Amino acid sequence: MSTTKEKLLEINNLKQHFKSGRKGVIKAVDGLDFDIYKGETFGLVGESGCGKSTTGRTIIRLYDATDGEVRFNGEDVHSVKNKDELKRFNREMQMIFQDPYASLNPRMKVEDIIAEGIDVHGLASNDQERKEIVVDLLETVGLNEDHANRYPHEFSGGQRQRIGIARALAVDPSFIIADEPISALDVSIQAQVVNLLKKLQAEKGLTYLFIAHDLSMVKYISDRIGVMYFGKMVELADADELYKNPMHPYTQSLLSAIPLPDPDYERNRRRFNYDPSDHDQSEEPEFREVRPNHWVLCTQKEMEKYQKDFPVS
Amino acid sequence: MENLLEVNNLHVSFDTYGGEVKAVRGVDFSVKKGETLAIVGESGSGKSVTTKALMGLIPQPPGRIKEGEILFEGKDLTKMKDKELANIRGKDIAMIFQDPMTSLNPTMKVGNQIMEGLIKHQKKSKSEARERALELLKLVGIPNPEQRIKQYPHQFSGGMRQRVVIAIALACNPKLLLADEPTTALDVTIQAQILEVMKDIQKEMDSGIVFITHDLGVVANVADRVAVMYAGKIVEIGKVDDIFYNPKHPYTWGLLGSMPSLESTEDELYAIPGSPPDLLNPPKGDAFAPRSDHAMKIDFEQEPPMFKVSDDHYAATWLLHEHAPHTEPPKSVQDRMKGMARERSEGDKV
Amino acid sequence: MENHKPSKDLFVPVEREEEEQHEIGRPSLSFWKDSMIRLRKNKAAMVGLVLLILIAFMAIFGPYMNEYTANEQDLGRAKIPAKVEGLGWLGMDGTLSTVEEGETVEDAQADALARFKNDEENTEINVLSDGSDGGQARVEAIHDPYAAKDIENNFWFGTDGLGRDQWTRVWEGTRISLYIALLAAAIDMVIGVAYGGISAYYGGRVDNYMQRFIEIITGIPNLVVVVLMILIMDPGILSITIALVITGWIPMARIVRGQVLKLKSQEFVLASQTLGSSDGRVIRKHLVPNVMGLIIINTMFTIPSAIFFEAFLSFIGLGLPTPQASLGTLIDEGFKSLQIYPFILFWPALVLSILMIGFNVLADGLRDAFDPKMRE
Amino acid sequence: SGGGDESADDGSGEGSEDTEQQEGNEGEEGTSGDSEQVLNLSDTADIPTMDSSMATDTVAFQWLGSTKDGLYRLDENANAEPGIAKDHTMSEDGTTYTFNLREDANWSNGDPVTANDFVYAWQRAVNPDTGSEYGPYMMSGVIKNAEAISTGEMEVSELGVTAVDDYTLEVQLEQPTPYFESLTAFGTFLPLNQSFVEEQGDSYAQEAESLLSNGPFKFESWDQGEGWTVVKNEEYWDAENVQLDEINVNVVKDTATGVNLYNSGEIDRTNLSSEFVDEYRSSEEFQIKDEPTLFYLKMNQTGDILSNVNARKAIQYAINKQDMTDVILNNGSKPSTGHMPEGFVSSPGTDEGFREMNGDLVTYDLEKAKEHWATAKEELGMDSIELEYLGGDTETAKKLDAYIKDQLEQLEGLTVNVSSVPFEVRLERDTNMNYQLQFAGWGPDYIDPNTFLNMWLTDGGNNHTGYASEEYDSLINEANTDLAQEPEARWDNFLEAEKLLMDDAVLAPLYQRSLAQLQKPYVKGVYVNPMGADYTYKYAYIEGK
Amino acid sequence: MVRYILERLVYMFITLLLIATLTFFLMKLLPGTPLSAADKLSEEQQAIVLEKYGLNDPVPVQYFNYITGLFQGDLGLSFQFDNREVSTILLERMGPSMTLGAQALLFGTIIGMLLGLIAAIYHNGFLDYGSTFIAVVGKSIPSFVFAGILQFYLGVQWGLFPVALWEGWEYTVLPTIALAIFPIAIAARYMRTEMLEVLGSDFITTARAKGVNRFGVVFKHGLRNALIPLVTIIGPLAVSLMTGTLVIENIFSVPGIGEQFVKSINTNDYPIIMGTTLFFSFLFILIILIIDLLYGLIDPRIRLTEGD
Ligand SMILES: Nc1ncnc2c1ncn2[C@@H]1O[C@H](COP(=O)(O)OP(=O)(O)OP(=O)(O)O)[C@@H](O)[C@H]1O
Ligand SMILES: Nc1ncnc2c1ncn2[C@@H]1O[C@H](COP(=O)(O)OP(=O)(O)OP(=O)(O)O)[C@@H](O)[C@H]1O
Ligand SMILES: [Mg+2]
Ligand SMILES: [Mg+2]
Repeated sequence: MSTTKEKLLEINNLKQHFKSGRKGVIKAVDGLDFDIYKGETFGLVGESGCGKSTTGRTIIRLYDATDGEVRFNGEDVHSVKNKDELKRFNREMQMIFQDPYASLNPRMKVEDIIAEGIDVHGLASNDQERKEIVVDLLETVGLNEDHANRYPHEFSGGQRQRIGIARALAVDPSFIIADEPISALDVSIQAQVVNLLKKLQAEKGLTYLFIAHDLSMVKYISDRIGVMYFGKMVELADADELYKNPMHPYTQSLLSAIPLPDPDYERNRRRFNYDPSDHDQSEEPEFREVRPNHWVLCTQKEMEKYQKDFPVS
Repeated sequence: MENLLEVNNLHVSFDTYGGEVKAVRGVDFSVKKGETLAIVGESGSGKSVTTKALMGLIPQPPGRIKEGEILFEGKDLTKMKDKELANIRGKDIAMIFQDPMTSLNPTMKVGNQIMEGLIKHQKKSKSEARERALELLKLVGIPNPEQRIKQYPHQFSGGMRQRVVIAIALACNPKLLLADEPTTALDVTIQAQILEVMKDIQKEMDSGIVFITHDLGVVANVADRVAVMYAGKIVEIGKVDDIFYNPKHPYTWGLLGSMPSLESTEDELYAIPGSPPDLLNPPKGDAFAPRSDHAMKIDFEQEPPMFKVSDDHYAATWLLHEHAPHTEPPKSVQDRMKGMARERSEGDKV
Repeated sequence: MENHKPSKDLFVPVEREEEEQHEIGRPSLSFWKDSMIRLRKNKAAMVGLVLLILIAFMAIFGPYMNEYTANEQDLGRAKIPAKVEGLGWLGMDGTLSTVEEGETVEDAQADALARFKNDEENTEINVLSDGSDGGQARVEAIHDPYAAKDIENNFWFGTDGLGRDQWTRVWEGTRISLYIALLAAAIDMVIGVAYGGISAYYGGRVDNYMQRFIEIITGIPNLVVVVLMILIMDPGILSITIALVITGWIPMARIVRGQVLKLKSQEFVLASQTLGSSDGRVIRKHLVPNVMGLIIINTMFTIPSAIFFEAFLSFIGLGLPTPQASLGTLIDEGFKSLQIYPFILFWPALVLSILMIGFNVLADGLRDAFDPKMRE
Repeated sequence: SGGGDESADDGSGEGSEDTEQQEGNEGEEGTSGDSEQVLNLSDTADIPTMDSSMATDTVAFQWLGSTKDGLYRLDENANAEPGIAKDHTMSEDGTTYTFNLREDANWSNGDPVTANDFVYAWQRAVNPDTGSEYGPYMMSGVIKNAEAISTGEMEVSELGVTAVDDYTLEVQLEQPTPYFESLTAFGTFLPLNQSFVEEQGDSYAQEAESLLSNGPFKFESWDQGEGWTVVKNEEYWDAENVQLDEINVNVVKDTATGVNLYNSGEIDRTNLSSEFVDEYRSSEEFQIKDEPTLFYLKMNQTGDILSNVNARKAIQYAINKQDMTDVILNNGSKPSTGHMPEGFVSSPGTDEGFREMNGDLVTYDLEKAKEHWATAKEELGMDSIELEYLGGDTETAKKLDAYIKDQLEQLEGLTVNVSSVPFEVRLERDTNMNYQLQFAGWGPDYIDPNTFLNMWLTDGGNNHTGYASEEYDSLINEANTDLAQEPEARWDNFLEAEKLLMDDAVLAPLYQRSLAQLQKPYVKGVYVNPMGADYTYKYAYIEGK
Repeated sequence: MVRYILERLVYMFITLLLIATLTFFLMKLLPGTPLSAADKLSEEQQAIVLEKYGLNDPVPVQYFNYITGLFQGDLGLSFQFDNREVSTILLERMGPSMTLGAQALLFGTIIGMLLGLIAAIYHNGFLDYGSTFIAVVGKSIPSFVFAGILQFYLGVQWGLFPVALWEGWEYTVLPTIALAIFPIAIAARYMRTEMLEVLGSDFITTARAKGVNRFGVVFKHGLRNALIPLVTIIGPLAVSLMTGTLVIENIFSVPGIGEQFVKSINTNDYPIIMGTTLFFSFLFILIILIIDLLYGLIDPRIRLTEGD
């Protein structure tokens, strides 16, 4: 968690704008700057629609960035044109999709869905081996061999999500963008999956960009967490730090809304609402390091206030 | 209070080339007016199928309701004709679907999709329906509703689509709301907002809600009662406090134990070992037994009946049988329960 | 609830087995094999398949089943109807009949006889109405050309205008038409699907140019090209094949393009792309199977079009050289005498209809079989 | 063959009956009763143009003939009867004709028809700037200087036609042309009203309004593709003999449609394809229209096989033409046995028919065919022979092709490969002589044996068989020059020429076409012409509808 | 959008030019001359006539003249209809063909879609098979047979409609039905296939959960989503219907363009071939453009401009 760590991914001023209607432009991602270090889990949270998925997709080149660059191991992902290079990237970088149904081909059997990466990259020498890998993966994600022969529509939402995870794991990537990989799962499976992700991380030194809504899970799994709001990163800090000292009012609002599995507590919870207009409008906010490794999108004045409120102990 | 909904011995199966998938295998529960029943459980345990069955929306073929009755305000929905059902759907019973990406018509403007039910059931004029749709969009926290109402679903993010789905369901102020993981795709702030909206509507209309979710935090927030499903059956059902503070079924223990708390720092989360049974060939006896730390011989031979714990608290586990050895929940669960109790008292102090 | 009390000794804890045994629910099959299994369970589709096999069988062996050859002419026995021993009740009794009206019975009789070239010996006349009710006299004449022409062997499907055996000609024609059908289907599947798939998948400029190319191909009159082909090629199977190849695939290409445009932004396609799938793979594995239903349906439209296109080619001189025939040309020919010798049209039309119904029912079955969601 | 088949006799019998009937009716002129004098007809094609200089096809000639009178008209027996010309005189040498025109003939706009109208029309037809095809074709070699003018070597004004005065027309011919009278009835020789044509300019004859008529009928409407209506021309010099008020013509291309329209009473006459003949043979309305059109196999003598006369003769004899006309054509067509149609021309002396005089030159005789074939094979030193057969492009032709192939293949070792190609392709192959056997047909352009026989001259415009016989050439040339003024000797030359043509086996005659038709019994007085306009409606009337 | 359309129009222009060029040169390869009495004329005579029409010029010169003519809106003069303006002929002949085509298209697609919808709703039921049967038969009976039967029974035997000819609206009934059988078959099959696919989607379940009845589900939710393939196929179909068919026009004696076109090719009437080709192509390209725009309207997810 120190800055000396090796950067796996550098994102500089990433922008992704969509055209909408005749003239409108949706600035889904509007100038993101952050790095992800090798072997860490970077949690990304934020309001739904704030551009988390878009960020993930742009990183993995599903969209061509409007502006900015994404450097993976020092190479600009978006400038790679060579086919083999691309294929290498694809093995290195994988994505678990948010929508468990739409991301599975309804005409393919689970086995073939999971084995797709294996086939593409020639990771199995024969059918037997392929089948074994698939079964392994299925079990890894809490399904069993029987499921290999079914079609996606025969599965429940959670089961489908696990298929998606197995598919991403199949190519043995070093960096995985997990777009809400667990929100459709039941808690026990969530635990399994998170354990799995962590185990894989420990074993293979995987790096994750973990997009999620479930803040307790995010906190549990992430080393550092970025909070997005309307296409911009508003706060970025180590997980513990963020939860202990949330500075940006949106972060505070987010944390105050986490539901806890405790009926009594829930009955008495109080939420803190965020109103963007409360900000000091006089100045363009900038992303500033308010405390060591704790960045907040704020104006100079706000920064001073935060520094006062959260003194370095 | 009278039961708004009563489900008795519901069995739903799917005929596939592999054989009959027994997705729901005898489910009983009831929902009263103004009450929220949360259903939690294994994914694939039949939660969605159950709620779809309530609406008569099981695709036929391959699915079919094999057995059982669904009484809504005393009338058996399984015996109703599609036409009658269509008049109830969306008006008296509404449903929020699990998958926001595919549950919206990709070629219809979002606004029209919301207005449709209003025009049909409440006989509203187009402009009235539009007003109401805007209101609903605002209610579920979609900024710029005037602009968004004219857009197509693919222009919305997942979470926004989910909110649209919710808005559709809430449109006609249903008496019974079936919410299948309505907030899964939402961030916590919006989720909280939505939950509040649902509660408000519930209060206003005295509606019953069946709320499916994996998020025990949400359960704790919304539920009056909780049903825990496993492999097509309800294995435990009770008041929300019973389930959280006095769970009896080992599967419930497993669930509660798997939740990380904000404080937890252990290297590994607790997870129920093994994988869920294949509903093509559901195991004999207690379906959970192979994964349970507390399985007994009988679990592999006979299906456990619903044992009564208290007036509203039942659990289907042989552990509650008089002959069974006394078993305590695993320590993590106990800790949790204790932790909660402590937190609660601290919270009280604040 | 539970009535009988379980015995107490069952309440002993057992150790959880780490590895549960998996029964293999069903054999591991590929999507295609799986589809075939589903197809086999579809009765209608199987009926269609059986019809097709039957027709294929007849196309191969039918011509050898009697002593006539396809081109053996005998004007003396032209245009006689089908006769099969024992199937007389089906109308296959080898007779022709006509109903004539006249002022008097005699008039009508004379007309009726004249219709069969006054062959009184082999014509049986029944008076239907003698005109005494104030209307016209009506007379039915039944003529037995087999007797008239001393034909001993029966023609199972009758003969055509040149006295050729229709049975042999129809089955030989079926061969050609089956070939055309398969060829057209293959062209559709290979060129059409690939073209449409590539065009839509790559989109943008590629799509733009590929579509303009289609427009040009469609714009140039087919007939001009075909007439030009006549100059450089001898008529026959090869020229038919080429003519079909030139334009046969265009509707399919457009259909596939439309569908792929819709599918290509779906998440499962994106997912495959992130796995590094080559474009070919994405098209083959993800896009094509999801367009399969339409591909099949469209192919079913291509087939009859192709069969009649061949007839048209024959007509303008690029098809099969006379006297070879296909179902299309047989129908073309038979149609001209529809009103008076309907049987010449009937047999090839019947075979073609069965062929079409077979293809279509099978296609529907295939469509369903390729859609895993469809289950009986 | 001597004994004809029943049906063929039937056909011709009925045909001739019809003619008699019509003749009988002629006497009752004017007794049209109270029937509406409207004739409803169909034609298989549009009128491509009503410009008589440009017309090339039968439909155009039909309606030019009905709306215009030339110098002469054809009467019901295909003899010339006065049209605009009252009479004419011919110079001694037979090269100058002086026509006296009637003075009561007017154009439908009231202008008088004058000699200048002919001069203008004929000059226009040969003028290369006009782009006429039939002008040069019909006039070259006939009218003085026509050929040279048409090739641009001479001024148009040099054409051998002059208006002596308004009502006297003098025509100079290249050489005596015995059939010139009948030629003047042909569409290309019809007059044109110069001022009207020039006034209309490019749009002349493009629609009903841009047409003038000087004949029995005039155009009232003309819709491209749909049909046209002509009505009685009150300005016509012989209007009192015209009884029909109106003729409606619809374009109907499909035979079955024609039959259906006929049956539902929309049209009064329709042609039948052979398939329909069986059905309607017994009908009283059934009739057969004989035509002087011949069909035959052309044999290209420049090839290595068909250069052998025995091979060609074998082909001449190998085809059973009687069966072919009876069963396949089934419409009254008759086997042809030479190269002159039956009932087309008759001897100037005895009035005996050409065909009758020359007899059946080539009949079906398989034995003879086989003999010739055997000799041919020996001479050629070949055992198996393949011939390419260029088929016709009509529907019937296809069936005939199959039949002819089968018949020819009775000759041992012969394989015939049929290729049926579109008209233009066939034409091109014919011109380039890129064929071996070819199905071909020819109809007359004027009433004279010459129209059938002069095409086989060495290098004749339509020869394309490689046939070159000095003897034949001299027979024909002599007939057209030295003997032009001696009808009987000339006639003998033609008889001789036909025999030679058959002897040299230049072609294998197949059949003379007839047309099977249905015509409503109330249609009377329609005459059939062997050339030019197919029918004459001038004297037609409706009775007893 | 506007930009896109403009861009497409530019392409249309280029495509048409290419088609004109290609057709022009291909046509020049056609055997024979446009002369109708070529077999009666000697070669010099032919040459003189051809000279008059500029057909003896080198092909590139002819091409240049033609194209420059085109730019001035001059399609030339017909050969078979001497001196008649090609544009006049096209205009006259196009009317009936387009009337019939449009009627058949409208009638055919509506009936066909209904059949397809019924088949999809009652999947594998009696009605499904029935409608499939109609579609199959409609497709496998050649149109000339169908037209002949229609004419004989509805026209001659029962006298319900005029047998043939072109003299008023009632004359369009039979040819319209005969032409419509193909669009009926096509629309029915595509509708059924696509609708079955769509009816299995989640959003249909959502709609049903709203209480939308069967009818509403199919028409309001299913239809638009099932329309893409149909629209795709209808486009070229519309062109082929509206540009006339030889067979139907012949059988019903309709003064349409289809028959004329075939005849022009057979008689080498170059100006008409060119004019008709260009008109057909123009119609085709225009319809494709409309369809591409329709795609976007029908399915908002389809964006053609994307990435280009
Ligand atoms: N159309 C179908 N065909 C076959 N099996 C099906 C079908 N639909 C659902 N099932 C099966 O029914 C079972 C119950 O599914 P259901 O969707 O109700 O699960 P769930 O409890 O909602 O899970 P989740 O929380 O993951 O959404 C699953 O095992 C699934 O495989
Ligand atoms: N293809 C697209 N075209 C136009 N707008 C888009 C597109 N994809 C996303 N957007 C817009 O971009 C914004 C960000 O979307 P994104 O899916 O990244 O949100 P998200 O943070 O992942 O939300 P959620 O948590 O709900 O999934 C939204 O406003 C969405 O409407
Ligand atoms: Mg997202
Ligand atoms: Mg579910």
